[in-house]
Amino acid sequence: MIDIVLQDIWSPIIFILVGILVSLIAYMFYLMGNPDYKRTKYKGDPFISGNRPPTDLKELHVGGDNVYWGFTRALRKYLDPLVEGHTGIVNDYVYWFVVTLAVVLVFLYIM
Amino acid sequence: MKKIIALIALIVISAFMLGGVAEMRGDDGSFGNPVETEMDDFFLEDSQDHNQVNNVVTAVLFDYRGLDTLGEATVLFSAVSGVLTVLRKYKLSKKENLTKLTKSSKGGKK
Amino acid sequence: MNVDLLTQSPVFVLAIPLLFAFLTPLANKVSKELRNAVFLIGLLLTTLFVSLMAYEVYTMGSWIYVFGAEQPTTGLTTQSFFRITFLADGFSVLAALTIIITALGAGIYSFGHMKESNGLGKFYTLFLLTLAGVNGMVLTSDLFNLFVWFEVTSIASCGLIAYHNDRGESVEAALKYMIISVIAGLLLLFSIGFFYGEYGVLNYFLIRDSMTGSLIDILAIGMVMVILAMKASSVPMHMWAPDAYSEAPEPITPFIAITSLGSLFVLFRLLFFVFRGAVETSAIGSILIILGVLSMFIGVSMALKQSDLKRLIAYLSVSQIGYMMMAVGVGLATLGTGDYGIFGARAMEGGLFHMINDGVYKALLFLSAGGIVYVADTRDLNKLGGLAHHMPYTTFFFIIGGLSIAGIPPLSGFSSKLLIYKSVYLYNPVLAIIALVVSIVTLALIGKIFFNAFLGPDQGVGKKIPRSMILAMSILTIVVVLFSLFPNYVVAEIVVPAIEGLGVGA
Amino acid sequence: MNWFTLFPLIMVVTLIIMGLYVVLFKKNLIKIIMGIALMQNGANLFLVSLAYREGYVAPIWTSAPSADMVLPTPHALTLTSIVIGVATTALMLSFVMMIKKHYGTINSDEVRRCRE
Amino acid sequence: MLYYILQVLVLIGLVSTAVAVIWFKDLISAAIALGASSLILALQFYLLRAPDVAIAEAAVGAALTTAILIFAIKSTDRTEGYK
Amino acid sequence: MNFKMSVVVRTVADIMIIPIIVFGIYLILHGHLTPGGGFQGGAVIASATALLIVAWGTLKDNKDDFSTMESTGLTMFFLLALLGIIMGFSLFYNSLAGTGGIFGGTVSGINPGYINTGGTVPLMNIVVGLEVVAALSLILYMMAKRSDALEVEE
Repeated sequence: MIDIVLQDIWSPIIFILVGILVSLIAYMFYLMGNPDYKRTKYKGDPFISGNRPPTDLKELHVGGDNVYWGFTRALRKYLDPLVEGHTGIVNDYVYWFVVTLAVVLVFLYIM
Repeated sequence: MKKIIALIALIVISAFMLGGVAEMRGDDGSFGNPVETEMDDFFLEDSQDHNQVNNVVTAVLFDYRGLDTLGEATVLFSAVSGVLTVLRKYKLSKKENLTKLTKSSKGGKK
Repeated sequence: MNVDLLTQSPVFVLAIPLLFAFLTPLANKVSKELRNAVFLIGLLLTTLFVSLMAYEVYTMGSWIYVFGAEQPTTGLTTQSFFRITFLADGFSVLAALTIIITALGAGIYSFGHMKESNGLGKFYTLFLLTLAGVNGMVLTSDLFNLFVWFEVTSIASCGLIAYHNDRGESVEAALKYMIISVIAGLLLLFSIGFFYGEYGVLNYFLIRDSMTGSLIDILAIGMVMVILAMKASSVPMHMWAPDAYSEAPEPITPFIAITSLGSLFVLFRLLFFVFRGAVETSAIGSILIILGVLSMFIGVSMALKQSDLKRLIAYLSVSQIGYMMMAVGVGLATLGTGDYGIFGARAMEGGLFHMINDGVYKALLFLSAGGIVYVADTRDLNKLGGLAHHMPYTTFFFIIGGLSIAGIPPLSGFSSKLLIYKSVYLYNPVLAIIALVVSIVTLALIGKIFFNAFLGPDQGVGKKIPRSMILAMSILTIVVVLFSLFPNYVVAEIVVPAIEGLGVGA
Repeated sequence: MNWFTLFPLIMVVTLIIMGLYVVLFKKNLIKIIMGIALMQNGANLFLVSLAYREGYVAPIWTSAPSADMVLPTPHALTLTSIVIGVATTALMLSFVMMIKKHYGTINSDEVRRCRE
Repeated sequence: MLYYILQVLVLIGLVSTAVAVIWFKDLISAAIALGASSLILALQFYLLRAPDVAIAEAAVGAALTTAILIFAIKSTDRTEGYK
Repeated sequence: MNFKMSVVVRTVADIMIIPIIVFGIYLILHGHLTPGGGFQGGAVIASATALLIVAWGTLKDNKDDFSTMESTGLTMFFLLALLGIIMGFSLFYNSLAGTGGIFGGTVSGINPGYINTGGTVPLMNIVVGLEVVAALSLILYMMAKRSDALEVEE
């Protein structure tokens, strides 16, 4: 019914089967090692080099502007002109359209 | 700078268009002298045989290119629906501040 | 009265949404329930006729439908092509399937999402009109008819974008989109005038047979290409897309994306089917590749800077458009050379398979983002957080859609992207590396949305997600999972006939 | 090539370029829509010019002297495009009215809350 | 030939009204000029043997478009108003 | 447009719309014989609406009637097109032409123009005329109404 021979693109069925197999093996290892693990009853605050952890949970969440902050900061020479280019003025939209039209026409004429 | 590039682009496009209209319909034909008229001659002859209509433009509109006319009526219908949608009564809602775009850039030059 | 529904099915794919759009305002005067029923019946009937058309095409082969003729499909002469014709082949079916799956999802979704708004009669009317317009665009094989449906699509989708007329931004986005698409439509009309003046005909088949490659052809082909690339939101003409996608009502956003995909379908149809003989295909192919690479790269770079949820996904969708343009551009550039048999055909398969994948998983992504907006009432990623506590189903749907757009195995995005990488690498390794990098950044951005919106401390929400929204997203998820599990089947049964429909073979 | 006989088509190109100029350089939204209307006029004139055959009559059989008629198809196309033109103009103008209500201005430099 | 020169004159009138549309800072005047331009265009359609199109253009372009333009201008600003 | 014109203008407008509407109906009904048709006639009749709105300030609230008229016209246009399929041909096939009965007369060559010809074409002219009148009047009405009442409605 289902052709699971590796043919044209790739076979997700085999991928999933292998994935299930690997997780079964991993679970087996887990079951073998689990009795040896010693549990303690102590559950304390996380220790972060002497600072008290924040009590308000909302401060723990990183906002959208801060994710990948360093990455965008490092690329600012490339990103800032790009953002500046998106002016939001309708004349500019038409401007890019007309310029692309002219360039494509010249390109097609030369070729 | 932008203005200069835009003007150059306009000039390029107009040059292409002028070249196009100059070359239209080969060298012998120009304005008022179409060469390829097979389709329209067929319409002119067939409109009376097939549709029993004297006005050939109406025959083309409603029979040979009837789907275009349906589309055109649909355009008008959608424009009316759009106008009714945009100009309908509305309440000022809290949605005005849905994003930070609203408060960070309140128009004007950057 | 003997109506052969199978042969007539392409007409009804266009006509059923039109008829029900005309009936919706009348039904709205009677009662709300009748209006909703009319809308739903219209959608389901359209789905039925799309499946009938697909069945007929896949079992009996393609055919041409002539409007206003005594015999719609048989006895074709040159005079038949003076009329408007529809072309029902594998490519039309691929396009129609992509459109109708998304439309079904968006339509069912809007029952739950929009139930508190007023003016819903017009909303459903415009929805069906947009559906009819896109279907007409991809099915027609007549240039002026293409212009008409192009305008129907533009006007109806602009009306939908401006639906929240209490927000200035919606109207602004609609006006910008409207202005640029009306200008594009006028230039399209102008190039149609050139074709008509040169050859005296309007049908694809007759134009294809008489094209010579003169200056007029170059001018008109260039104009049509740029216009349709603009509609498909290719960089550098993409700027309307984030505005329109982010400001449209949430159920409509995938639909605006589908109009983009539809115009991309039309562009490929025209380039392969009509314009191929007239100009150097390698030149057009390289233009497509350049536009595609620009779209991929600039789209994803702009997405890095966004903190607005829907705007971010909009830029991601701009970059996805780039994949298809690049892949099909590679196929076009190698057309006629020996390379086509080696990897050009694979690139085409990848590009077209990516189109149907993209339509579906992008719809899923936009709809789950709409669920976030519905529940949290904000789109700002700085304010969102902890939604996984409240909406486990939406979280799951978002993960499926997000991993698919990022090309993570075993989801459907991976299958098509793998085809694209493999074939494009043989054409030019740099292109494949760029595509890979863009895919990695896409994954990072999906991770950003997931982290910001779903993880983190619970911030509390007011509303629960209605069941119809869950249903719509489940339908799309099932489609994505099916495409993921059987990519070889989909490529062999849907995509390869589409490539044959374009007249280039596998 | 006789440029004098091409004069009508050159005027068509002039109209289209004038419309594009308005859209590119004018900042008033209503003026931009007027520019689009000029482009529509140009496109309509182009189509009807394509239909013209010198010395022929209108394509209507009633009381026509003979069967020498100009081409009918572009007339039908132009009718369609005229109606499409008025529909788009009306929709765009209603958008502009709404924008005036929300933003207090119709200068395109200031109507840019959606950007970046 | 005389017929052709008549067309040329009408076309010159068309383009000059179009220039007026661009030139006028007063939007009502520009709208009226646009209406005049449409009317001249209808005349040119008539000269090009397209009476159907001429009627449509006269009714739509000269009457309806001008009317909705003036309605819109009344609800916004009357002058073009930018530096 | 919250102002009325003077009595003279209003009276002249009231009188003028009659010939305008008659002319529009003539254009619609003779669309298959003489220059004109559904779109032209509809636009001419809608310009009468524009005249009324300019003269009287605004109209009564006829929005629903216009909307019904528009939808009905379009649906009937579609059903007329569907007649081709129902009779066993394809969409937009002119199945009434030359069959006798209403609009079923035949013409050939140069003729004075008989109104009883054309098959579905005159019927389509009429329904399209209905739709265009309603649609354009609705646009004019909405824009005129909103052009003065631009305050925000809570």
